[in-house]
Amino acid sequence: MWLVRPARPDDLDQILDIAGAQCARLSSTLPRQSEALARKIEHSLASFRGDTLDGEPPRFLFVLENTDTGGVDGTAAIDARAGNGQPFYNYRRDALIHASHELGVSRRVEVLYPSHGLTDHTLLCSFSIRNELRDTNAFELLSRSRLLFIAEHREWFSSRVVVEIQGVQTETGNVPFWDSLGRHFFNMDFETADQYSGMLSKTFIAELMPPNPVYVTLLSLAAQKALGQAHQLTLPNLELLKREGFQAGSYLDIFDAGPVLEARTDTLHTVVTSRRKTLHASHEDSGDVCLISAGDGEGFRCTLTPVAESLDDQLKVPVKTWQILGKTAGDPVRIAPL
Amino acid sequence: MWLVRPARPDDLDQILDIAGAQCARLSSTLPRQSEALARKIEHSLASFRGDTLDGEPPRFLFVLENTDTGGVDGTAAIDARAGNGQPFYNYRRDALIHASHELGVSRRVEVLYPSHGLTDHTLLCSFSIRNELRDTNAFELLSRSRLLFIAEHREWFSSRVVVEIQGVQTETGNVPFWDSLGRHFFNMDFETADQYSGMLSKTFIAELMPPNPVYVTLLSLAAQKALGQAHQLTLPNLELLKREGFQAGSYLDIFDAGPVLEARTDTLHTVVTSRRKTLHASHEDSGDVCLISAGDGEGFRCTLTPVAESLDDQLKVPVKTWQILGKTAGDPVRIAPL
Amino acid sequence: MLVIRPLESRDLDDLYAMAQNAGKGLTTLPADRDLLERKIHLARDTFNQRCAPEAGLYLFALEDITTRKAVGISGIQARVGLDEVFYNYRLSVTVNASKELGVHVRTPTLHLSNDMTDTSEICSLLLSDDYKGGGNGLLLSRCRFMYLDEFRKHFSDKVFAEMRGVSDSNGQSPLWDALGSKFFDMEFSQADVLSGLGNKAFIAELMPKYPIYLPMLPESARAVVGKVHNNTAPALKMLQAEGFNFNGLVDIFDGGPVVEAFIHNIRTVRESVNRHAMVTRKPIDLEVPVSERAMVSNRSFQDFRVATIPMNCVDPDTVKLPPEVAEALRIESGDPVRLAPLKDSGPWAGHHYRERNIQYREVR
Amino acid sequence: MLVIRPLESRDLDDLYAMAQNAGKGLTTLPADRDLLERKIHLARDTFNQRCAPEAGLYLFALEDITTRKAVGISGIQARVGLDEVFYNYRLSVTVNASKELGVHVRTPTLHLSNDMTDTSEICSLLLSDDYKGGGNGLLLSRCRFMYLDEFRKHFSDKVFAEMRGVSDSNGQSPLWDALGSKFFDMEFSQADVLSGLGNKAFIAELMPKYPIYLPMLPESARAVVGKVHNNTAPALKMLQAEGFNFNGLVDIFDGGPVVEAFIHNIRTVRESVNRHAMVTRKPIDLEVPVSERAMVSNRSFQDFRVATIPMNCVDPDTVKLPPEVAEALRIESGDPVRLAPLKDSGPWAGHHYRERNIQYREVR
Repeated sequence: MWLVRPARPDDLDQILDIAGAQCARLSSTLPRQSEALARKIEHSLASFRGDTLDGEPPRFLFVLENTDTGGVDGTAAIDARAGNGQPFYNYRRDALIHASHELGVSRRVEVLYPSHGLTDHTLLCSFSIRNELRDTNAFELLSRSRLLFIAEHREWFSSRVVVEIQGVQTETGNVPFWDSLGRHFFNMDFETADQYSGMLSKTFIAELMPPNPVYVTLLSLAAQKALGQAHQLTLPNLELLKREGFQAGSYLDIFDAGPVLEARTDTLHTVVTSRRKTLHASHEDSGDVCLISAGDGEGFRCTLTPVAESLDDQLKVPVKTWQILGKTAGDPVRIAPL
Repeated sequence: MWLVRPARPDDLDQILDIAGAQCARLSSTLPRQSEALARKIEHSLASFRGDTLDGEPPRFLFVLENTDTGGVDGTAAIDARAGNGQPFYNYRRDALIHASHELGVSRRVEVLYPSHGLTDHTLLCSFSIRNELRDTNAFELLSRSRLLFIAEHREWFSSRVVVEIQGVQTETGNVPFWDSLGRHFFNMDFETADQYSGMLSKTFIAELMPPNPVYVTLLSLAAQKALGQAHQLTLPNLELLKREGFQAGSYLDIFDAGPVLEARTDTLHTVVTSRRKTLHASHEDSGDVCLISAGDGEGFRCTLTPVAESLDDQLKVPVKTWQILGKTAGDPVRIAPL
Repeated sequence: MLVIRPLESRDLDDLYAMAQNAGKGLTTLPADRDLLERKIHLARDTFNQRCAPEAGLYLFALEDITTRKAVGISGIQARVGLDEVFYNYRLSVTVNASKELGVHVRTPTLHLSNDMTDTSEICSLLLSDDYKGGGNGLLLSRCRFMYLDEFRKHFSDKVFAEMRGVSDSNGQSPLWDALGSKFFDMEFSQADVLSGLGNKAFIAELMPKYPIYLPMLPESARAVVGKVHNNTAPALKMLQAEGFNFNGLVDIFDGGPVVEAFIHNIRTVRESVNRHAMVTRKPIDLEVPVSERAMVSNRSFQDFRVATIPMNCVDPDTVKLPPEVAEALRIESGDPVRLAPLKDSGPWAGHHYRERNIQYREVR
Repeated sequence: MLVIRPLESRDLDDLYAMAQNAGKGLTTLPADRDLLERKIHLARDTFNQRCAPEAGLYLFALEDITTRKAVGISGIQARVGLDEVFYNYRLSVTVNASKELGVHVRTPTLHLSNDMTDTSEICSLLLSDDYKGGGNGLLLSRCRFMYLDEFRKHFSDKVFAEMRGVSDSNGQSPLWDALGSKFFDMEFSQADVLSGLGNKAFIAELMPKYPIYLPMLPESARAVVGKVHNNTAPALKMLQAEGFNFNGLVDIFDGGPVVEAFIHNIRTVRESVNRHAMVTRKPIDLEVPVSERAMVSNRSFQDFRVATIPMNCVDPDTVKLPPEVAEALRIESGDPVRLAPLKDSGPWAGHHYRERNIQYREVR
């Protein structure tokens, strides 16, 4: 069975294995270096306990565990405050209208403004899953388990949640937006910049990013076309997030111009439709499959379960679900339909 | 009784009279010169007929008539497209975060960006009413009649509606935001700039406005305090608009930094709650007072009426309401609660 | 014999013919009769002091005394940007560096600038094809520096010239194609003409206000920023020899460079000397090589005139002038004149001019 | 007798004492022993060619030969902004005009600029109080121009100096109070020190990136943009006499001006001449007034030395040197030396120096 739980120090090698197999963008939030990752796991566990490490805002790292094998097959994270106490960089896409009354000329001029407008919003990040699981319920479990966690620990998070979606990359690994803009200023390839972004303080972005707004019309055509476009690979996740109520606004990733999805925390589908219930036993192993979570902080567990009956505040699920959650009859759980 | 209807050429003198008695900000959309006003009325009538004049987007000018005296006691307008084919200027208030990781310093730096982001949204404007009517139903009638008009002619308008609210002005007539910023660049007093804004093409704004973003921290303290603050006099209107679902976003007026309210057209309270009904007679002159409108384009009329009964699509109102609307039994009308 | 004198109303036809032959690329003197007439009027008002000297347009004609025709023109705009806004791009550098990453990147950047506002511009140089060569171009250009020096109080301390930028044989400008055309819905030539006509509101309305990072433009456009048109290269060389330097500003349309100099540093100014005229009946051969000629001017604001004479006419305190030159300059024996070498040829070799008369005219 | 020579390791104590006495306001030479030691090392590496000449820091000491103590220091940074980003504000003008309304407004505007990147800077001038006067300051400053001229290929064509801006007796800077303090959460002195230590990442992080419109700042701040501290006024005057001009850039913290000159235009460079040394036993009175003295230098990169001698020692082809000067310069009879007047005193009056030796050193 599939279980989502806080990452532990002994997951480190398996997480590195998954991170290494993923495409570039993951690295901006999930380091591929074992030391950095160990520190991240440590910080995450402190966050789950409600502590903070070095005064940094909480960051939560989850793993998807196959309870049959004990193997880790995916990761997902929440940064309680985007930027983690530093500025969170985006471009904000806006338009000016250059018009001459006398000449009867009017032109819409699109501009990318450097922006920190999403700083301190809650950020969903570091989503990775083994390829063979992409079309399974495990995928939805891993992604949405974070929203159940947010619903259960609402006070730890901001009123808005954002997600950066990976932008367009060609089959040869080129990122048109990066090649047209960032490369000139950072003097490195996309992947390097992206990795630095995951490892270092964001000082290097303040130091290297072009300090003024950028005119879209001066970007290469490929870069212009890539603005706000999601990478093909992210479409399943994008669909899932849109069903949750996320929408693309005017913010773009500064490296690849991928869209940044935004939602109000309190109107997220999972937050609105999930319910607290009391755990009871079902002797059948059938019923609609739902997401179920239980446990506070570092005891948080989330899995998929058939629901035999759900009346008032009582929820009947198989006992093996109890075991996975580490809970027993009468314990509170949170349930949401798939 | 009170009637809102399209402005006619013979209203000109009375409109000038009202415009003259109002505080400065009105002038930016309602000219105080008789020629300019005559042209505006002409353009408005063409717009009500569904025609356009000189290829300009539609602009609708309404008056509040006292049917007992025939006198005009207020004006209100809708510009179908803010900017009327030219850029619509605002400041967009945003913040950058200037942070130094090494020094452990972090500072939120507010910036005003010149923006045309609201261009082509629908704009409610030119609202003026005789002072003695400020606390009456006529006030609400005049303001909301525009929303009934929008509900009835939805296809003429954009998906979003905006309203500029007059900003802070001291008792001596000084505008702190203007004095701290605009005055340096336009080299004229606030009222002059405001009047030019109503009379001339907006070329002078493109020519004279500071071309780069402005740091809030460099404004005078009085100007900083005035950002997004509404003038005391506008509070009743502000309240009414908020009840309709308007909210202040990040846009400010470029002259006085008054707030710009925004709403989705389709979620405006009046648009959502108003209903089309068929006119029937009531022999009583009692019942809840409602807004009622009828007529297409230049035949549009809106008034207040007691509603005796409203079942399904039938609406029973006194016959004198029929007369004011110029309608008869069986005609379609639109009704909205006060 | 050729003489420099203020432009006059009767020069309109000659001027129009020259402008027509010059073709495109001379935005300050388009072949537009009305416009040229207005310019002549303005120049007349300037010399006749019917307008403030600081607001004046000083246009000089090169006249062939024998035919009485104007065969060249050159000018000084006392101040630019007084009515209209005067735009340039400043070619600047943005440096981004991260010690942590060992990255150091310099990005050439164009910033919109009005920094030439209120500065004197030398402009409108045009020489009839028949008269090219023989130092006539030098005379037409350099006579202005003598005037600037003589009436320095009417001009700014610094003077500049806008050099025509690179365009191909069809008049297409690589910088315009890559940058201007993305913001202005018109052809380069149209924008250039509109701008030349002094109609610059459209620039304020349509021009990008934020800096342009050059690496985002194609190589063809980057390559021409600050470069002059081939036809203009000799003019640039001449100005550089006078001490003009690229000041970092370029034309907003074609990227041509702006060169500037402090008046007191201009070579013609530094090397000019005062003498008293001595009209002589002794025959003087005026037809000496360019390198042996000096410009000689009267000192009149209203009727400034410049001719050339052999350098060896210059004596320690006086200068010998043949009667026809004195007449062309409208002077008599004893009148003060000013002299400067026509061509830069290193230290003055072998002339009286040299020995005792080097002046330091540094002004602080 | 005083002589200019490269700074040496043994000068650390003298240098530290001078830096301590100088107090605040000298950010390139703070009284920080470690930092000064690093600077001396860098200078030694530069003169000994252990680093690229273009990356070098050329620091010179003024030594009192009798006491062997360093009593002054001055320097040249071959290039700024190579590792760190070098920031200035450019004082520019934004013009907004509407013909329709007859409005024309000029707004002085500060644009963040890195335009001095890769340019040579003269810096770090410091003279012991006991030695002020007598032309020692001139020697300490101007010896650098002789070096720049001699080894021009290692330096940029243009050289600049940052002048200390206005601050009150408590070290408070009006520009900082009105502008910098709104963006940097620290005291002026702290920012100044951080910047002097070469730690400039914080500037990239905290500095406002958009232009600053000066009319939005209080009068007290506007008044000091481009102005120098009273104590620095004499240094500014000296540089202006050398031909340095304000180049439109100011310090980002205190608004002090940047002045610059092309090396070939610097007066010391223009007026310098080459001679062969002729050591003479005839007594020469070295104690002549400043205005009658010339700087004389050897031509060594590694061991550049400059002393002063009376101008009348300069003959048409040679220069007479007393043995102690030759020794101080480490030269012998017949060695080439370079000469330039110590003080600007208009055309050289009454000396051999003058008659045949004015050189035009214009470089294009």
